[in-house]
Amino acid sequence: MASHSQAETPALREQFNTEAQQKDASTLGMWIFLVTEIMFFGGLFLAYTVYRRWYADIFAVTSSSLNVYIGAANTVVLLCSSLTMVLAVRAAQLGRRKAIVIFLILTLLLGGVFLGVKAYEWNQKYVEHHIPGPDFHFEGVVQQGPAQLFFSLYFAMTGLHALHMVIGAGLLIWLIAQAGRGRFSATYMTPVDVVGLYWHFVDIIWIFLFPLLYLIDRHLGK
Amino acid sequence: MTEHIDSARTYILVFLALISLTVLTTAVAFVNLGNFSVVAALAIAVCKMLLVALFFMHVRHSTQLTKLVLAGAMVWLAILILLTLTDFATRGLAGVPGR
Amino acid sequence: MGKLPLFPEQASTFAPDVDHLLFFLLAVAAFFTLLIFGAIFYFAIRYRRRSHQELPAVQHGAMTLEILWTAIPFALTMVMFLWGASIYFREARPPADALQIYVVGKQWMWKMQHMEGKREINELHIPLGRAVKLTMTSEDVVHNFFVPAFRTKQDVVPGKYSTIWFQPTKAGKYHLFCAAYCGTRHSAMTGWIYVMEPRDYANWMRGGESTGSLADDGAKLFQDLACANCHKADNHGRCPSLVGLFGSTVKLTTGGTVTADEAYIRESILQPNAKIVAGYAPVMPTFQGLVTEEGVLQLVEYIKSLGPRPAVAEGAR
Amino acid sequence: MIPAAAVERENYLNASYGLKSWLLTKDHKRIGLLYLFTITLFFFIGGAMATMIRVELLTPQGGMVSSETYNKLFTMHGVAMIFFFLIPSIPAVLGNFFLPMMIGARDLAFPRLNLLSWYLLVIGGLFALFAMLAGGVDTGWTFYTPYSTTYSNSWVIATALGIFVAGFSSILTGLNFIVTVHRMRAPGMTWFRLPLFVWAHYATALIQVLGTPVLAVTIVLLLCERLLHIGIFDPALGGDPVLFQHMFWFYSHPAVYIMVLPAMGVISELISTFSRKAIFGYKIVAFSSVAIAVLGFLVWGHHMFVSTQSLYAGMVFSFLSYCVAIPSAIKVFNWTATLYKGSISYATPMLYAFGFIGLFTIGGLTGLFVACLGIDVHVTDTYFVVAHFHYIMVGGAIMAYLGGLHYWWPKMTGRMYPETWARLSAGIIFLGFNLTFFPQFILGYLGMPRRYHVYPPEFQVLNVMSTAGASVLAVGYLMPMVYFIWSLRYGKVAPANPWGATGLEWKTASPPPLHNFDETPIVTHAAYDYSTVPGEVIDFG
Repeated sequence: MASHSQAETPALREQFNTEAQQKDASTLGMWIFLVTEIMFFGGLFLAYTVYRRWYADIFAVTSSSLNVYIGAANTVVLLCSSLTMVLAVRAAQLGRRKAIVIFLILTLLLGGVFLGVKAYEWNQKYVEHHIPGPDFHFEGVVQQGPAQLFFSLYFAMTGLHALHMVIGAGLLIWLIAQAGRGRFSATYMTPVDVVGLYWHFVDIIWIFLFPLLYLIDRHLGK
Repeated sequence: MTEHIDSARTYILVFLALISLTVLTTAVAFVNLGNFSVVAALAIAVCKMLLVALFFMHVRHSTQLTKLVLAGAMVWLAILILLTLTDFATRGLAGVPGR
Repeated sequence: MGKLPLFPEQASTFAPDVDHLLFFLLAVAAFFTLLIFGAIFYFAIRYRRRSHQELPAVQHGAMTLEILWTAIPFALTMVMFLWGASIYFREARPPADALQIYVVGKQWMWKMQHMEGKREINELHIPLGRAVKLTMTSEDVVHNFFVPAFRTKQDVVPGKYSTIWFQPTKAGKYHLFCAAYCGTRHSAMTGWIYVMEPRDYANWMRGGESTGSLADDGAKLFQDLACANCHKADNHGRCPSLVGLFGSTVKLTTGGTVTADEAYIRESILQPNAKIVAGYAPVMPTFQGLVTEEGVLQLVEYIKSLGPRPAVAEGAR
Repeated sequence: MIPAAAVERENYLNASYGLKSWLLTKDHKRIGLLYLFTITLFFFIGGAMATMIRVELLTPQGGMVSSETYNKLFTMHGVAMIFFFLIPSIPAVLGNFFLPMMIGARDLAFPRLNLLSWYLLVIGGLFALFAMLAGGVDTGWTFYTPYSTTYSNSWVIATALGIFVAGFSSILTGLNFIVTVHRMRAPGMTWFRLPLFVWAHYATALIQVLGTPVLAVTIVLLLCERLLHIGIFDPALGGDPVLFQHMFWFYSHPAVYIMVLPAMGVISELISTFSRKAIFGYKIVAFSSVAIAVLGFLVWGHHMFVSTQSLYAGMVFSFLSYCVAIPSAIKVFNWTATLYKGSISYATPMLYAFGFIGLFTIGGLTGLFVACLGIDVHVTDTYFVVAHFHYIMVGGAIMAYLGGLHYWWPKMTGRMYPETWARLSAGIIFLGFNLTFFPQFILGYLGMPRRYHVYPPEFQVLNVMSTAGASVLAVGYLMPMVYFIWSLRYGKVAPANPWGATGLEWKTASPPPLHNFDETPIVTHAAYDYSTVPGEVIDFG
């Protein structure tokens, strides 16, 4: 490994001795960044836990107003995008430059579909007056306050998740441009790998948001 | 560096497992399990998380350090939520408002 | 200017206890401060550098010492913890026979309501030697009821009740401070606690214009808001009877139960459908915005007056 | 800026010139200096506000400024000092500069990220400065709801955004340090050969990475509530303001350790160098840093003993708070034991180290008082708490920061500072500090609440004493500012290792070359092995 000289590998930055060291550092850096993301969403999960314990009945009713089928379908869309992402990473590992681009574009498209569906759902909330604020009104619950708390959490959680998706989409566009120029190979694919980690993480957050927001005591309603 | 490359088949199997679990969690939500509903939903979500992390994020082949970092994050998340709950879960036990 | 007080007055049963604990901690702190300062001075002089090339012998540490200076401080801190916790526990739990007074904090004043109907602003008159329990809430932001001479304080939080109690041991006039930052005139949200000899207190209570007891005010409000239309004394109204409610255990439609304390009654007035009594429909409208926090406290007191306090619930405290 | 005599040899200061070479630098040493300028600015802004607060408190009626202004002063004093001075102080200046050098690396793992961190601090700082100039913010640095969300008519949003952005600066610095310590150590630099400064910064970085995101999300929710009526903490909706306090203190208590752990790292270096002895119980001191970082996360509820948090939670948090006191005590004992049979020099950095141990001991021991449930109920929200945390954060962190700055000044600039003046200022600061803050313990126990603009007249004498001390303290803080600048031009040229210290940073020239070392060092000794270095070369008389 030490035989790599800096001239042979232009991608090696000057503070590192070897490419392995550089790749290890980047990957570790991304993992630690994901730790900070876990704690960031952790605050939201905490607020959710506290209020769901307090207002279990109201949360069940308000949760039932979300369309579970759209939510489930969107989960599937996001899982598909994770699959295409991991296949893009695999293509990079194997040095298949064209496949990288194709899978990345698919991932981006699926991410776009997810965001589109999300936008549709939010618009529904607007139409139904389920957006917290002076115009908020939720039929069938007398305690409007806690109902608003649920939707506050809903918008905070899905909103921040969507923001992460948008950032992820930006990263994907950048990756696609780079991959299109053939920058990645079996020996240098760290950016693909690292963005992959991020994308999967955002997927994991949704994996928790879906049951927590959409699936509270569904049996009551139907 | 020896990179471990999983087969596309593995990924597709994992993906199918994830889809099945999504269907399962949705279906289970319509069954009245009482307080167990939350447990079931979270257990399935944790399974899905593990699948994504172990396979898609390659934690299976990662260094001990990466695993340690992840475990640490989980512990800290638990600290945040559980220690806060020492307050919220024991309020009112003293029988005095505000204590 | 000119006065230099060094120690606060002791005017409640808590004060000497807290001060004794303080003296214990001061002794421990003084011991360790002198130990560390002494050692540093001694070593710094005794082992001062005499030549630039000096090379002291290498020491790698000593496990016995490390264990010693871990274990001893830990043991001392555990004494502090237990001693402190026992005082905290007492401060948190008012005695059953405590004199009940209601307090509402708002930017930037304290409003006190006595059971007998006396109201005060930024002043509180209480009898010497009698345990006093304050049930407090805030109309806006977080405040804090702090009486240094009593060595106790408690936050006053909007949206819920909090409790503080003390038993004055010395007649006099004591500072009341708001200790939780609450906005522009935070430092003006102060007042006085007057601890009076019981006879003086009784005279004070009789004097001035008294508008009837707090429960009476609550009863009037109860009529004005037309609560009695549904909450009838017998159980034949559309809503549950409130007689003997306070302190009892209420069965809910969800199958759970709740103890009817101040917080429950307050919630039931402001958010009636949060907890529905088993056998009744959720028909009561909310009174949020129609009743002030003071009004709610009057209603609570009225409802309390409707029935005897069950001895069991009090004994449990 | 560039000392004339050092020009012949190429170093990081003369490798390139011009504003651009600084604003676009990826060199950790230059970024360290950028931080130095930035946080010094905020220190003097925060200091100016502290001065006004102390002058205002000379009289009990509060005549100088209005209550509104007074509230804005203490809020912005706290915000500037905590988020824009103390949190970045030692890690972002000294850590940035020396952590890579101490482990024998050419730079941090992510130099561009490092520069981004500085820009984030500057952007955050500009938000905060804008808020100050536009009219200020009056919520207290704690931003308690519902005051901050609903009732305050001041620049909460700009300030909170500034803190949010600066938080990411802190997160990215921590991330960079963790990866650097794991992946960039020189050959032979094993974990137990790391200087304790590095251990302390590693522990600090853990807190920055694990705690700061929770502050970030708390601020997001605060902003949502203030701007969009998404009311997570709003009691009118059935929310609980106490939940905000939990989330705020989950970060903000560990944040105290972000300030004081690096300070402890600096002190370990100073004590060792100026007694020419390895730190007594190296491993225990190293592990105690990590223990403080971990246990520090379990104690936040002790800020909330009277908040209407549950009685039982109060007990749990009090117990855990006593547990975190132990590793701090262990450190103090080990430092003191290091002095035993040492060769103790009275150079300025060592005077600061003595001062640190003294003030930190008092700060730490009074921590036992506020962790104690029975006493805290009386003293919380009073000047007792103000005095306690100033002993830790000013007496501790700033003493160590100044000690470290003196210690490494020759390395950073290639010049020596004037020793006599420096010793004098160290003495003045120690004296002024105690005069300022010791009376506040008494004030606090007497019951004077904090954040009071007007106060009962019987507290005046102690307040006047405190203000008198503050004026001494201000002189003490201004002196280094003057003679440090003076030394850049007139100071003696510094040798590579003026103190006879052992760290790798002293094995290279002063100021260091662009890539720190002419060749990657190979480490063969434990830290603090003084048999391998020549003695002190500067005679201080």
